[in-house]
Amino acid sequence: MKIRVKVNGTLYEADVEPRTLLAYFLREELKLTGTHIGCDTTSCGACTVLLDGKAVKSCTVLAVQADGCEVLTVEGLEKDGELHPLQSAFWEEHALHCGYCTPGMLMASYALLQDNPMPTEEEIREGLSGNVCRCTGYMNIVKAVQSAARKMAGETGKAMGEVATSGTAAD
Amino acid sequence: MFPNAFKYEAPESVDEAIRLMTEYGYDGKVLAGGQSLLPMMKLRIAAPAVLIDINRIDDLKGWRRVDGKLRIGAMTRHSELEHATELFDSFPLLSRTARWIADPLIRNRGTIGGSLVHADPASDWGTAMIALRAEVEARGPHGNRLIPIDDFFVDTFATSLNEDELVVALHLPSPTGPAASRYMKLERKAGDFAIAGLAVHIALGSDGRVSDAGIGICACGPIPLRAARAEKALIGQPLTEETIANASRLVPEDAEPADDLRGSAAYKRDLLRVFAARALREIAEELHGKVGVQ
Amino acid sequence: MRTYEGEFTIDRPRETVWAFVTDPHKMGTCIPDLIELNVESENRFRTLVRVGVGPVRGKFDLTCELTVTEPGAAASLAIRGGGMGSGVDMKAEMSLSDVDGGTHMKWRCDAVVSGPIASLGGRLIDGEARKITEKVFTNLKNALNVLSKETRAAVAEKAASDEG
Amino acid sequence: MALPQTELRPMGKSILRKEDPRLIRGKGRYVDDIMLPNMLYLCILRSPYAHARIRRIDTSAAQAAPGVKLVMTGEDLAKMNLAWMPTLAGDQQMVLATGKVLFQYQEVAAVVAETRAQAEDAIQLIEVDYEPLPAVVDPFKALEPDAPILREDKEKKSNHIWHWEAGDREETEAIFRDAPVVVKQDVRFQRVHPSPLEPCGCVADYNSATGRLTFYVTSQAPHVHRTAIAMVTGFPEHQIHVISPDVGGGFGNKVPIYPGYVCAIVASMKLGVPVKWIETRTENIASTHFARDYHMTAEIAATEDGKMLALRVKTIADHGAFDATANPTKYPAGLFSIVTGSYDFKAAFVEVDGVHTNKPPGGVAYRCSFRVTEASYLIERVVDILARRLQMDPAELRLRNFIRKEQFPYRCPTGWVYDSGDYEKTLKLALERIGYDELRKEQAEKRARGEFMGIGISTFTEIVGAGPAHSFDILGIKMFDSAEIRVHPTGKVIARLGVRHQGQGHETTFAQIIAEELGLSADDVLIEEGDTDTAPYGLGTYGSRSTPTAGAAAALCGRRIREKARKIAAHLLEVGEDDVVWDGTSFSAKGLPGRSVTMKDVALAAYTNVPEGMEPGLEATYYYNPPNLTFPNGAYIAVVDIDKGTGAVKVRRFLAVDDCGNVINPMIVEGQVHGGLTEGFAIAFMQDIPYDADGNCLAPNWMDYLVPTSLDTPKWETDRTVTPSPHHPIGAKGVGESPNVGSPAAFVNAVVDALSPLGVEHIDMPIYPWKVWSILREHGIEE
Repeated sequence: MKIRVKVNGTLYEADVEPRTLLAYFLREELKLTGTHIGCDTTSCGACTVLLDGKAVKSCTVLAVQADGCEVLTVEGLEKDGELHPLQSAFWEEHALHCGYCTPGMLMASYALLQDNPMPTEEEIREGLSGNVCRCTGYMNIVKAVQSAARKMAGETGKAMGEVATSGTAAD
Repeated sequence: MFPNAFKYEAPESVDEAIRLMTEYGYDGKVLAGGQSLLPMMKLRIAAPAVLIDINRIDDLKGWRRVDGKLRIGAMTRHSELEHATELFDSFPLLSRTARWIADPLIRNRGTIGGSLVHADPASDWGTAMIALRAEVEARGPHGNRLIPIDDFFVDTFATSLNEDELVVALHLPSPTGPAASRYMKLERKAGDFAIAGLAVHIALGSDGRVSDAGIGICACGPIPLRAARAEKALIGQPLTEETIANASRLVPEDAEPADDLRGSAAYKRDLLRVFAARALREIAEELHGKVGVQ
Repeated sequence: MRTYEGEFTIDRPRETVWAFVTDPHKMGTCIPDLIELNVESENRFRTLVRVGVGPVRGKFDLTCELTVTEPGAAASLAIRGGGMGSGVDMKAEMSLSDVDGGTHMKWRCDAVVSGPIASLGGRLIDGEARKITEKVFTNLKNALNVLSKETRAAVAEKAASDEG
Repeated sequence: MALPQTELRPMGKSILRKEDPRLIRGKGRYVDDIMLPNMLYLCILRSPYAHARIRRIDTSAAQAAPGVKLVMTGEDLAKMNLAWMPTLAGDQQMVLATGKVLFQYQEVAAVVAETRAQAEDAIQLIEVDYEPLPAVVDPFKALEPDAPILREDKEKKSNHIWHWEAGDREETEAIFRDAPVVVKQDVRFQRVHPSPLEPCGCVADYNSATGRLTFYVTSQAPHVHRTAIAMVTGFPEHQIHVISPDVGGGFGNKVPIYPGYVCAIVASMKLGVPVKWIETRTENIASTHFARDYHMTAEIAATEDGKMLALRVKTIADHGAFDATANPTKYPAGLFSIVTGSYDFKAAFVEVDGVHTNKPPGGVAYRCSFRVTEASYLIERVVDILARRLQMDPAELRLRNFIRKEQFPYRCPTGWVYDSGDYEKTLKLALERIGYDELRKEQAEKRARGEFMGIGISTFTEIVGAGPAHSFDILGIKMFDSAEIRVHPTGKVIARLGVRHQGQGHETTFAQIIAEELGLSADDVLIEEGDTDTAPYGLGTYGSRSTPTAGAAAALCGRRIREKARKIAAHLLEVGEDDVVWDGTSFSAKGLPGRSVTMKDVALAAYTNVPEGMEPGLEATYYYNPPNLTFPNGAYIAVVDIDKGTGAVKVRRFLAVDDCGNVINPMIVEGQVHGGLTEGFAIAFMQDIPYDADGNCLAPNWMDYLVPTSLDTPKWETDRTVTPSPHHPIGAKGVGESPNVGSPAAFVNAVVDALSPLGVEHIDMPIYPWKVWSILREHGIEE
């Protein structure tokens, strides 16, 4: 089936088998391997991306369902070579060890801050409860999201939404 | 992990969906939010030949009030109901239940209609719909019908829908007086299916006595169940320590739990009793002041 | 292993019931959701059955073998096979006794389900396996009940000729 | 806030991790990210039965399926003599089953196809005719005389694998005979699984033109993998190039060789194209190596006034179908004999018996040093039981029996020589920081009101850093580790090590160690691990051994470079070598103020201006054979509240005071502690892999094998004492696993403490709410 999907601002057209999961489409067709796969039961959230602005587990969405949609992956967070505040916060707060859950955590955190720019610790823990990390024990991930929220609140004119829709190149 | 190969259909109207369901019959499977179906397909314990994806049917999304009832489109996502501030007052159980379903990412995708049709005994929505005395609006080739929720669930993963019928909406009666709700659930970990769960919806009459009591039981039988004895015991009574204790003891009597890895049947029954007492106490406290509750 | 059991009484003579349960052509049709029945010998048949619990849908290929433990009174049916990457092993034991105006049947089934279905279905499988097993015997009872006198006679004749 | 990496003297400072910039951009390169031209995918058919004879396998339909290039069975591998492979424990394991299957989800056949989906489709078309056999699930039943013999291939016709013991039986028995107080408890450490977020997988790429096999694998021990592959396949070792790219967590899971790896290699060699195999989560939990599964019985003999005299331990170890335990060869029960823990026993005797059952093979050291977690949990649990019996405060009993700091180096009754520690100081700090006395007061008040609050202490000792070559080897290879440092002319450094990190931050901490030794900044040092073509031979990263072994190698290798640098500096400063002083950042001439050269100056000179007769260049390699293990330790305290209605346990507080010797990067140490505590918490309250009586795995995925989320996980408090290791070049001890080793006992002790007014002495893990509820209701406690 032919699909047209805008991923990180770039429009892609592809022919996919209906059973192709969005996660595999991103990884194997578009070579965006930042989106990871960690389980087979929709339990881990390593594959979290934004689909039309909502955080979803891309292993449990068909690529054909993304036809006509916009997808944001971890590779789309950086803007003009500059890290997104969440990315820098994850680095500064030591919110990752092996890094495998990190793209999913970043995307879930991104969605969380979009809906709730200044979440409490409990709200962050709830917001990230669909994402498993086996290394960090979550303490520093929570800290990083808080720190990013503070940074983003302090930054004017650098709204979250810009990243998602930037870029217009067609493929 | 990949699902089996299947034919994919994405109708844009309810009629088209029903036509496809009629055409494919047993081979066709409707894809709503997909958060239960797709994992089962990846594990290849479900292998439908045709997927009929109803995500593009706008008519199935959102909610509105119709004839004093709330009509919720089948494709309304869990997260939408979780955050629907305008429903917090009259239908508090919706948000209180939604936040217990799986995790935030799954809630962004999963739908209330899909959850009900899946008919898992641990369905949080099924449990809440029992408490709210919902009706399921199903449409088939020969028109619409309303199925009371008590007639909807037949068995584990089985509903009273015909093969060519699509759930299009839920209808919830509006509460008759001040109402309060609780959803209580114990999980082995966040996002797990319930060990046991309980949905309690109470409305009070002007005399401060219970005018409507709806209690749904989660994960304690082949389908979500109704605590009919406890409901009956509460109607017409004020919420007092005594009526609450009495009703709580009655809740487990309508449960049929099984022993499993999550705990023994006796444990689950007792959880229901504890949840009922906690829920009713909290509800009594919340409604205190709205009407003259002792 | 899971064990299920049950018993029922029907108003048919023991010989009729015995002839029925020991006839693969008859017994085979009591397997629920049967797609295909292939009688390979007088005590062995193969069935293809549709397994469907909600979205879990697949086909199981089952080989059934009947063993007479006590002619006219007790037999066992071993069912083995599987599908969807899973295995099923069942042994159903049936015993018949005469009661007033008919026959009493007691059955007991030991079922072992292996593979992903057993692993995944922790919350659900016990109830489902029980239902399917009970359905076999409900079907058996119903089939016996609807047997007309003529059919019963025909069965008895067939059984007799098979023995010959 | 962490410091920038450009600081000189970075040792002991929280500098930001060098590996993070690529990982937070989604630019890590994990094994599944490797996509080579013409690559095919391999998928494995697994047994639905725990024990069954294979009568026939029909692969014809699979062979004819779309995209399929190869179908392999055990019979095919047998023709190449590859149907079996050696395990790390010296047993043999089937690659693909021949004859019979011995556990559910065992590998039966492999399919290679153009796409993953096609391979998955095709395995469904393979028909296997199984004859089910009775499954042996309980290790005690496996030892009964009439139990079915599982391993027909072995000479010994018994499910018993080995018996192992340590300590002095007679002396221990004698003390027990006369002991005034004896406590005894059966303690089970359930079967768990490391379950890293990235499952196992590989890409085998055989190049028939060069005869080289490049093998990308998510591996904690790439060199061991290369050697093992050479041994299994007979392929020349120098023609095998193992690359372990970014590793998405390991925790012990990625030490062994798995059948999928062998299948991928064989397939690539047969087909001449790259073949990828990535397991699913289900395959990861249900077939790769488990951890723990010890059935232990411990007894302590003590005096009435609380002096612990002797310890006696008997254990049945369930090893599953193949003995694949990842232990040093001489220690089939790992370092379990560290079970005397932090206490000064007069005598101890420990026995372990390994047993085969119809379960997957194992067990690996899951975030612990070879069976230390089992030992630590056991002793810390039983010490609490003794305290209860003696009506003593558990902290007081511990303080009374600790090995005192002046006793170090201390030889324990099972023979280990502990390097250093100050257990009293660590526990006292923990008690003070958590406010122990106030908590006990609060508990008393709550008890009076009928509420259940518990305080649990665990004062564990670890044994890590395997190991001294005289007694530690794997498959005969001594357990040293290595570092190679090359200083380039501009003073930039590349260093390669024989270990392989999986999130521990080696790219940062080893850069800190080397930068410290060379007077550079961590930014000047690039750390590379995981490529067997470039890195010196090493045994890998597990058992908290990286810092004790490779970290030591890095430091000593740096010193070796510094020695040469000193000679070059003397030449540059035009003074004698003895007159050169190193101050940590530069060499200066003694008594000649202002005359100094930096390592960068020396580096340039090493390639441009070496003294007459000196070999140019500035490189060194160091193979470090540790003189002893290191013994990190800690005092952990958990505070829990129990919900009387549901039996749910809430961990209100948890304090971990660790002593891991000198710390290289406090930020990373703290992060490791958080992570390890979370895994310990999961084991105490959630994780188990149960099997039904037919051998079906009842938790083969993350729906039922429970991994905690951010919502489940308690908030951790941490602190530290520092008792350097006297024999380690930088006084470090290793920390990654301590929190997983030490914490389960603290959690369980806290829950038991809460329920102790009911007479409860022990609850087996995982402490599910229903277990607590049952105890409460048995005693008539209800909400």
